[in-house]
Formats: sequence, structure tokens, C-alpha cells
Amino acid sequence: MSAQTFFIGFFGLAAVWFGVVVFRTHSMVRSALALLFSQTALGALFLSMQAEFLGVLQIMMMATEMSIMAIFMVMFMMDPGGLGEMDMTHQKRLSLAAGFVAFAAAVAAAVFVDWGPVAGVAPDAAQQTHDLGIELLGRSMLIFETAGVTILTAMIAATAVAMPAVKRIGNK
Amino acid sequence: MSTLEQYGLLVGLAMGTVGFVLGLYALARGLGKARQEPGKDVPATGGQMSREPVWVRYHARYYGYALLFLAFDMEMAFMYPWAVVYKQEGVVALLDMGVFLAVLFLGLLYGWSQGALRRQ
Amino acid sequence: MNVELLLALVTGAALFGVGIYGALSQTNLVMIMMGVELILAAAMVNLVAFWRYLHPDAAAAQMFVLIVMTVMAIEMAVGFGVAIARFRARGSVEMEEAAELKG
Amino acid sequence: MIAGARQGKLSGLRRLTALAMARDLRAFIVPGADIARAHGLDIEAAGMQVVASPRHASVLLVVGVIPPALREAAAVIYAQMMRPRALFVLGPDELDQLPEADIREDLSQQDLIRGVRRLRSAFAEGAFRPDVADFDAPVLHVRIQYTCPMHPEVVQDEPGSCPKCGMNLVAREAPATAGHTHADQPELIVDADTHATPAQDHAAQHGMNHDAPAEYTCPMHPEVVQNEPGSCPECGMNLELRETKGTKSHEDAGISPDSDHSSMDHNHMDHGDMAFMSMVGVTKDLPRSSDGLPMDWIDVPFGPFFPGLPGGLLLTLTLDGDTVAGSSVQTPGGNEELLQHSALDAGSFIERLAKVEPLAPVSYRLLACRATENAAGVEVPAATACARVGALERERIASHLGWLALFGQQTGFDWLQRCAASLQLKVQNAGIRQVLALKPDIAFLIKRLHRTPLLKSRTAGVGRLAPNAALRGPVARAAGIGNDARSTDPSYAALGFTPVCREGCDALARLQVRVEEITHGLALIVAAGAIELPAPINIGEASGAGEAAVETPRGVARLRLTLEKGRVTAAQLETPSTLHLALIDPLIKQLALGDALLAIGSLDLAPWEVRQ
Amino acid sequence: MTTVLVLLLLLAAGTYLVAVLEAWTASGRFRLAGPVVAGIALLGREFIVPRKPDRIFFEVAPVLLLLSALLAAAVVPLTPDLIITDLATGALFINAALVYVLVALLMAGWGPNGAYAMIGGWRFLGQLIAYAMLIVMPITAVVMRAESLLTTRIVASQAGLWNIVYQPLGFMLFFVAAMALAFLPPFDLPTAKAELAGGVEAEYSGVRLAIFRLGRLALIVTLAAAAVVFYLGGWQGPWLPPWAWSAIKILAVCATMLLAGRAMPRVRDADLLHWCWILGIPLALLNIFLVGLLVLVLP
Repeated sequence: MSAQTFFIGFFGLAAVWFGVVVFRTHSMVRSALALLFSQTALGALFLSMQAEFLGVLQIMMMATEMSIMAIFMVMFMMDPGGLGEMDMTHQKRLSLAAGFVAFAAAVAAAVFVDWGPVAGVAPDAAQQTHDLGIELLGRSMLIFETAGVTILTAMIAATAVAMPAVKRIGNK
Repeated sequence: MSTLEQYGLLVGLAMGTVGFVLGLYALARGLGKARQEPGKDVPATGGQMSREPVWVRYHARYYGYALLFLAFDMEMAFMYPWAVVYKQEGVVALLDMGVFLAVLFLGLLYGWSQGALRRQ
Repeated sequence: MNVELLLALVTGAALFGVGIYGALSQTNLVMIMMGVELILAAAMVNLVAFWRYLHPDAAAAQMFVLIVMTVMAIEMAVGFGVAIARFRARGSVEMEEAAELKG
Repeated sequence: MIAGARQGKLSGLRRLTALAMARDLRAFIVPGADIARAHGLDIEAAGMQVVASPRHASVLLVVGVIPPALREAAAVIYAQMMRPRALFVLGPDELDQLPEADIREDLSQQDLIRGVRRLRSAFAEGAFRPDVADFDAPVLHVRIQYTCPMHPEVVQDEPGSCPKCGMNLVAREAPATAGHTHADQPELIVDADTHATPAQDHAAQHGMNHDAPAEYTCPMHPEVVQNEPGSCPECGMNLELRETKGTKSHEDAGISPDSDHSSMDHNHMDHGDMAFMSMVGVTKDLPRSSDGLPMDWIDVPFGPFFPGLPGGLLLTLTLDGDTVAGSSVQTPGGNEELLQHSALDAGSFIERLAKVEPLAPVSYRLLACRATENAAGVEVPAATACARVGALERERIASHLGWLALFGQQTGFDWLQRCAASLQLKVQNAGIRQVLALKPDIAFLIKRLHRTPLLKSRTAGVGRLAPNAALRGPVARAAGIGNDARSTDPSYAALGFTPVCREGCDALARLQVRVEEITHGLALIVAAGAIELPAPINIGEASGAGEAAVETPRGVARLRLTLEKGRVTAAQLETPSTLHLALIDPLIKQLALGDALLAIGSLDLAPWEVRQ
Repeated sequence: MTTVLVLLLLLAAGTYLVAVLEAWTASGRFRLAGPVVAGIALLGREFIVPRKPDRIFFEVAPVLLLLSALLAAAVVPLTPDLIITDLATGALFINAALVYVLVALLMAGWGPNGAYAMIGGWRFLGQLIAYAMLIVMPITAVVMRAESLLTTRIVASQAGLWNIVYQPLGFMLFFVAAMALAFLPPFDLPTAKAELAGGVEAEYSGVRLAIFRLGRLALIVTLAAAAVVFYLGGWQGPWLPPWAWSAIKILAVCATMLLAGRAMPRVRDADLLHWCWILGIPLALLNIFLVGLLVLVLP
């Protein structure tokens, strides 16, 4: 077993384990940070697969986003410290079954589909970033600009929904 | 050094740091155990024994910024690869990113106009 | 069959399963979003694995990962926006209670 | 040897750490750095570093007399310090809850330095020792109760599950003795209502009836509440039914003024029959923040020994996030008993009153002197009166510099803190020559203060107080009220005194007034030409009633007393801080934590002079 | 391997000097032995966990703080060869590692179950929302000029003209953001002494506090080193050997960072957020635009 295989397995396992912790812990902050570390482990997994730019980006972006998730968890969850150990799930059995079926189906697909020949080497890390840049400004330019518009829509939607009516500003 | 070796080095550095810290803890622990005394482990709050629950729903007043930040932050993902090839692509890149950022900036302006960019 | 590709895909599958479980079993909007995040993360793992082991020269695959990441961020922004609005209006982000109150 | 040593034999590495600890002394000052400075102590010059948290301290430095109300708090601080810890007491020792002091010295800089030297050798030799006893005090003990996080009315002594919702009960600590709960102590202000929120103003405009059992509200505009169904006047949506429980509706500012408003206690709800934990139920009756979100509030103590506030101020803030939603203030009760001794002769009465307030001893000494002189009908020679003005102004300069140091500490403005503190120590006991020699330094401080970036934006608008009759001293003058006992004082009139006035009403204006008064004080000292501590004049066996007012650095203090045959039989003292204490709650409501502390600091409170 | 050890030793030395500097700016006394004495003293003191804590958070936070500072330092070159690992995404990796400072502080804030610490932790999250954009956007502008994320290339790209001259606006934004990241005064909101009695640090004691402070100091050195690499031409300079230039510049930046905050009052968290978003982000975008024009116009 090569070191690369080991690290892919290790970080994959870490990501899944943290993912499970998200729904197992009672403390909301722990839950959010478990998701954070799950994503960080995924970033490390990307690095193990030599997707350097994506890996580092994942490690960076998800840390901020999930930390912000933590503050929203603390704002809106009933018992953020998890001291009451209350159960906040429903239809547990159904969900477990659904999760398991999804997992099994995906694994089956992974195992039984013929993925064809596997490429041996990945491009150099600096080359990847460069290629991605060229892709961004070339073929995928429209996708990229669409993403911009989508982000704009999200920003507008989020503020429009979340903020109290504007006219209050004058009163403050 | 191959990229994988580089990552290995970083992992090694991390483990070394953790080892260093654990060693220091062990050393400090070797000097004696902390004595359990009444009141010692209560969080220090200016001389009053504070027995109130602290882990409650916390009101972060900056959530307006946080919402915008979540979306606006994504622009970084596109900007780094863009910056790397900027010189090579020239004016096209400038215009391209200019449009993208202008679109995002509109979102910021909208947020500002709706009062998201202030302490709630 | 490449072991590393398989490992990555199984990781993706497991995250997908956990995400489905979370999204279905949680009663709370914010927790449901965490499940969705995990599902999206699973998609990213698969994408990266396909890029690395099937099409390492296709930068479009990496681009796709960026888009999924963007979707995650957007989902969070809008989700939390809705959560704030719900909480302001009803004092709760529990999904079941939202249903109860509708009646 | 120190009582708070760590257990173990002093050998090898332990000896090394003990030596390091002896060189690296970190002190937590009780009651506070302001008191230490007022006593002329320079802790850092003596070789100790001042820390903000008892966790980081190795020395508990007790300065001066600690009133009984604060001794428990001192014990708590001591208990929360990490071993090895030493107790270093300066001055008379009446610390019933604390162990025997490891080092005791008198209250002076030389004694402090000597004490530090002794402390160092005590640490080097006794930081570890084989036999160590636990520190214990009644205040530290707690009783464990179990309560449901969602139903605070469920309290029992055994763990178990909540009979209402089935959740596991959570251990909660309650005081073991009933002696010192919140509610048993006299409180000046207890207030946690939300009348400032826009939601409530809105509701009031709509003229709704709070006693209605059912309310209809708009899902998008929670401020729209009415008794009958209909559509929202703001967006036209259909209103939805919302259950309320009579007067417990949150719009009604109806949190009864009980002091025990812990976050969880807000929700007195009756959803016991619900199998599902209802978050709606939990948050329904919570007071809303200004942005309409029903959040949990916590009570956080900020005192009596908090680094950013005057020492001895027992402040508890109710925090909504990091915003202040309410507050409660208590004081150590001052050195009340000093006034209550019957029939003191005038000389000892004056000495006593001079000790009432460690932060302004000269003013109170002068006040007592004048009151006795008035009662006895004695005239003071003009030269003495003039020299007394010198002393009073010197104290004012020192006190304002001390306030600047506290202000610097509060705002994290390190240079100001350091500079003002050292100037205060120099001015405090200086003779007229030395004061005049310090003039350029003070002028430089003020000049630099005017040029400091961010200072204006940090203080402007913070702690705005409408001009009202309760304001005294610099706080009043910063609100445009020329309320100054010096204006009517003939000895001041001779020196050409005019009060400083500003219109800002906020922390910035208070800062400016104090800075200006420092300059004015220097000019007055120059005009007075002498500094002389007020000394009691022999009044013989005189009888009568007298009254005097002195403009202390914090405002007018008044003293009425009755003399019978040269003895003071009755005395009544009115102090500025007593009035200012009641201003705190409205002043800081809805301010961010940092601003709230700054606003409290800008009042320049002296908890010691407060009478209840 | 030797490079790694040499760099770690240099980092330790830098951290030590910064500790001396910090004590000097804080107390006005220059004591070369001060940090060692303080460190050993902390080692000999008790360290406890507060009651009902989130134990994992409480234990992990100081280590994570130190770790993120060290990992960020791993991609910062002192000379062309003196670098632990010259990662192809170096400029991005620094950001990625430093984000975990926030995670560490959140953990330190939530972990001890104390009010001051918790408020401090959440305050720092607000601070991140303010400074995060101002640290990544100026770096993007630097990358635009260097055409690479490699830190060594970034230094090489400044051979003719340092970035501090080329994009002064970016340097100013980065410098302010770096100070906010290292929660140095006037941005010391999470540890404010007089507002939160130490904030996130308040419940740490003994050796844990020592690790926490060590991590904080290493963070300052790392940020100064990053500022040197991005804006001050790294190891470049006449007469002296490259490592000497790096060392001098890093210490100078550290000293500036430590001194700058002593002369002004602490910034309000609301103001910081407001200024960063209303003023800082438009300026950062302007900086990117200006650099974009310069890159196209200049050869």
C-alpha cells in the first residue's frame, strides 16, 4: 500500500467520522465544528489526490463558512451547549434506512461500473492552477459569470428575507 | 521534492508540533497535579461566583455581514486562478473579472441599502 | 480497478449516506442544511476523484468543483437568511413546528 | 513559605520553576488598580505585573481596608487563582474569609517594595512544599440541583428526567447557604425590561390589549399584533394566530422586576403536556431584542474586582449577545460605620471622614473641616483657605489623571494609561514646586490626547445623558449644567474661577471637561500659590449645626452635622456617586459591551462614597 | 531536514525576540530574559480545566493556534532555499492555515463555559468577517503581478520594485488586516483586558496558557514574515546576505505592528466591521483594478 493510498483512506475515514459526529453530538457548536473538520479532512483528501489548489481552497473556504455556520447554530438552536442531551431527530429509522440505501447504491455503482483506464499521473500543481485560470477565462467563462450572477441572487435573496423592514433604519 | 512529499512534510510538522506540546504538558504534569479545591474551577468573573448557564443562544449582532460574507467569500475561489493567468490573458481577464466583481458589488450595495451592513 | 479511486468513491458514498440520513432525520432547518452540505461534499469528492483518476487533463472538472463549492455557499447564505426570517417571525426554526402552526 | 504552595518536594525542576516564579510575579489587585494608585502605589515599579484574570495571577494583592461586603469576593478570587499563590496584604488586615496573609506590609511604596522582596524569597523557597491544606470558605460551596433546561420550574435534588418533556435534567449549582443570593441583598437597580425596542413602541402605537388570550400577528412583521384576525397593515398578508399567556406577552415589558432573571427563567410557559419539545413555546415569551429576535439573555458579573471598572463596584450586566439589556449595581456599602460612631470629638471625626473615600481623601477632609468650622462659627484665615484650594485642586488633578488612566485601560489605550498613571502618582503628594514642574508633562499629555486617532469616534455619542438634576460634577458640566460648588466659594472667587462647561452630554464631553479641569486646576494652584492639607482648627467646646459643600473631583459632596460641646453627635453626608449610581441602568441599555463599560467609566464612580 | 530544523529554530528565535519586544512595548522595560522566566514560571504553575467545559475544545484550542501559525510559516521563504516547503499554492496556503486561528479562538471561547471567554470567541468571528476579505484580496493583487502562487516567485517578482511601492494601498490593507488577524491592539477585541478580563485567554492557566501565548507570538512572526514576502521584497536588499535582510525586515514589521496599536484606543467591533465593509472592500477592489492596469501598462 502506497503512502498515497494510506492518506486517501485515512482522510476519507476522518471525513466520514466527523460527518457522523455532526449528527451524533448534542452540542451545536461541536456539531458545526465537526462539519468543519469533516470538510478540512476532505481538503486533505483532495491534497492526497494531488488536487492541490482545490484542496487548499477547500481547507480555507470551509473553515470560514462552517465557523459562520456555528454562530447561526448557536443563535437558533434550542440548547446550543447540548447540556440537556435532547433528541432532535424524527423518523430516525426511515432516515437510517434511506442513508444506508443511498450509501449501498453509491458503493455498488462505484464497484460495478467500469471506470475505464485509470490515469497514472496528475498535472503539476502550479500547472493545475494555471489551467484552471485559462479554463475560467476560456471555455467556462459563461459558467463563471453565471456563478457571479447566482451569488448576486443569493446575496439579494438572503438579505431581502433576513433583514427587518428597511424603514426601521430611520428610527435608529 | 514531489508535491506528495511536501504534504508529508507538512503532516510531519503538524505531528511534531503536537508532540512538542504534549511533551511540554507531560513535563508540567510531572511537576505535580492540580489540587481540587472548592470554587477553583468556576469560571473567573470578577469575584462573584457566577452560576448562571453561559451556553445559551448567543445573539451575534453581525449576522447581516455574515450572510453577505458567506456568498461574497466565494469570489476568492475564482480569483486565485484568475490572478495567476492575468498577465497572460491581459485585457480579457480584466474585463471578465471586472464584470464578475461588479455583479457581486451590486449585491453588497443591495445589502447595504437593506441595512445588512450594520450592527443589528 | 484502482484502489485509490475506489477509496475515494466509497468515502463519497459514505458521506452521501450520512448526509441523506442527516437531512431526513433532523427536525431543525439548520441541521438539515448540514446534511445537505455533506451531500454536496460527497459530490465534490467524487468529482475530484474522477478528475484525478479519469480525466486529469480536464480543467473543466476542477471548475465543476468550484461551482459545487459555490452552491454550498449559496445554499448556506439563503438557508440562513430563511432561518433568520423564520426565527424572527415564529421564534423557531424547527420544521415540524412550522407545519403545526400553518394549520 | 506560602500558604497557597503547590504540593511536592522542592527539588530539581521544581526549584527552577520556583525561582522563575519568584522573578515573575503577577498580581491581581483587590479592590482595584485605581485604589492602589490613590494610595500612591506603583505596582509595576515595585516589580510585579498586573494581570486581568485571577487565573493568570500568582499574587493576590489586597490594598487597604476591604469592606465586609467585598471580603467574600476576595476569597472567591483567591480560590480561583492557580497554585502556587500568595496573599500579599498592604495595610490593616480584616479579611475574615481569606487565610492568613503570607506577607503583610504597611500602605506605602517602600513597604510594597520590601514586601515584594520578601515575596520573592517566599516563592523561591516555598512555592512547593510537601504538606498543603486546601483553601475553603463558605462562599465557595454549592449545592447541586437538577433542573430541566427548558422548564426551569422543574428543580429537584436527584438526577432524572423532566416530568414535562422527558429531557434529561441538567445539574445546576445553587448557593449552599441562602445568605448571599442575589435577591437577599439590597439592590439599587434591577431592571431588565425591553421598553426601548422598536417592536414595543410599535405595539404601543397600535394600541393593543395585552391581556388578550389570543393574538394575531403577521409572520413577516412580528411587531404587528392585534386581537382579531385580519391582514397585515404593512404587507397585506393574513395574520396568524399566536397563543399568549395573558400578561406574560413579551411586548408588555412584563418581566417582573425580580432579580433572578436568568436566561432560562424568562419562559414561564405551560406547555407541559406537549410531548414534542416546542421551540416556539420556549421562545414565545422571551423579550425581543431590538432586531426582533427572541434570544437568551445571560447575567454576567462585572465586578467587584473587574479590571476595567472602578474597584468595588458590584455590577452585573444582563447581556443579550454582547449588548447590554439590563444591569444591576450594588456597592460594597461604603465605609458606612465610620459615620455612625456617636459623639466623636471634631478632630477624630475629620480623620474618620478623610478615610471614607480612599479616592478623594483631601476633599472629604476639607468637607469635614468646613462643616465643623461652620457649625462652630469659626472663621478661617484667607491664606489658609487659599492653600486649601491648592490642595483640593491638586487632588482634582490627580483624580482626573487617575480617571484618564482608567479610561486608557478601558479603551486599551496603553500609552495613556501608563502616562496618566505615572503623572497621577507624581502629582498626588507633590508640593507646589513639583506640581509646577510637572506642568509641561501634563500639557504634553493633553496635547497628545487631542491628536489621538480614533479617540473621538470611540467616545462620541457613548453614554449620552440628558441634562437632569441628578448630575453632579464633571458629568453635569459635560451636560451643560454649570453645577459647581466652587462658583459660590469665596476663596475660589478670589482666584478668578469660572466653571468649565460642555454641551456634548456624552463620554467625549466628559473626557474634555476633565482634561480642561486639569488645566484649570493647574492655573488655580498657580494663583493660590500654596498647597496645604486642611487641618482641623481648634473649635473648643462649641455647639451648633453646620453645613458645608465641597466640589470633590466627582461633584458636590455635602455634609450636615450637629456639634454638641465640641463633639459631633449627628452627621449626614450626601455624595455625588450615590446619585450617579442610579444613572447606570438607563445609561447603558442597548449599548455594546465595550461602550457600556466606557459609559460607566465616564461617570467616574467611587463606590466607596455611596450611601444607601 | 536540516532546512526544516534551521527554520524552526529561526522561527523560535523570532518568536522569542517578539516576546521581548511585546513585553517592552507593554511595560516599557527591555528584559532579554523576561520571556524565558515567564515561560518557566507558567510551566511550574497549576493548570486546570474549568467545570462543565467542552473539554475537547478547551484542550485543542491552544495547540491549533500554534499549529496554524507554524503551518503558515512553513511556506514563507527566508532565502530562496531557506523554506520548509515551497508549495505551489503557497500564497493561498498561508490564508488557509491562518483561518484556523479563528477556529482555535472559537474553541477557546466556547470551551471553558465562561461568559467572558464565550463573548470573546464570538467577537473574533465578527472580526474575521471584517478582516478576511482584506487579507485575501490584497494577496490576489500580489499574485497578479507575480503570475504565481509560489511565495518564492512572489519575492522574485519584486526584484525591480517592491510591492509596497507598486501597490501601497494593498500593503496598508494587508497590514491592518494582519493586525486584526493576530488580535493585536487596537484590534484586541477577543482578549480585551478591560472589557472581558482576558476574554478567550481568561480561563487558561499554566502550561496551556504558555502554549496559547506562544501560538499568538508565532502568529505575529508568521504574519510579519508574510507581509515581508508579499510586500517588502522578501530577502532582497543590498550589501547584507539574504537571510539578514529577511530577519531585519521581519523584526521591523513585528515592531511596527506591536507599536502601532499602543498609541490609539481599541476599535469598536461594530466600527471595525463597518469600516472594513464600507471602506476596506471597495479599496481592496480598487487596488486589484489599479494593479491590473499597472500590470498591463508596465512591461
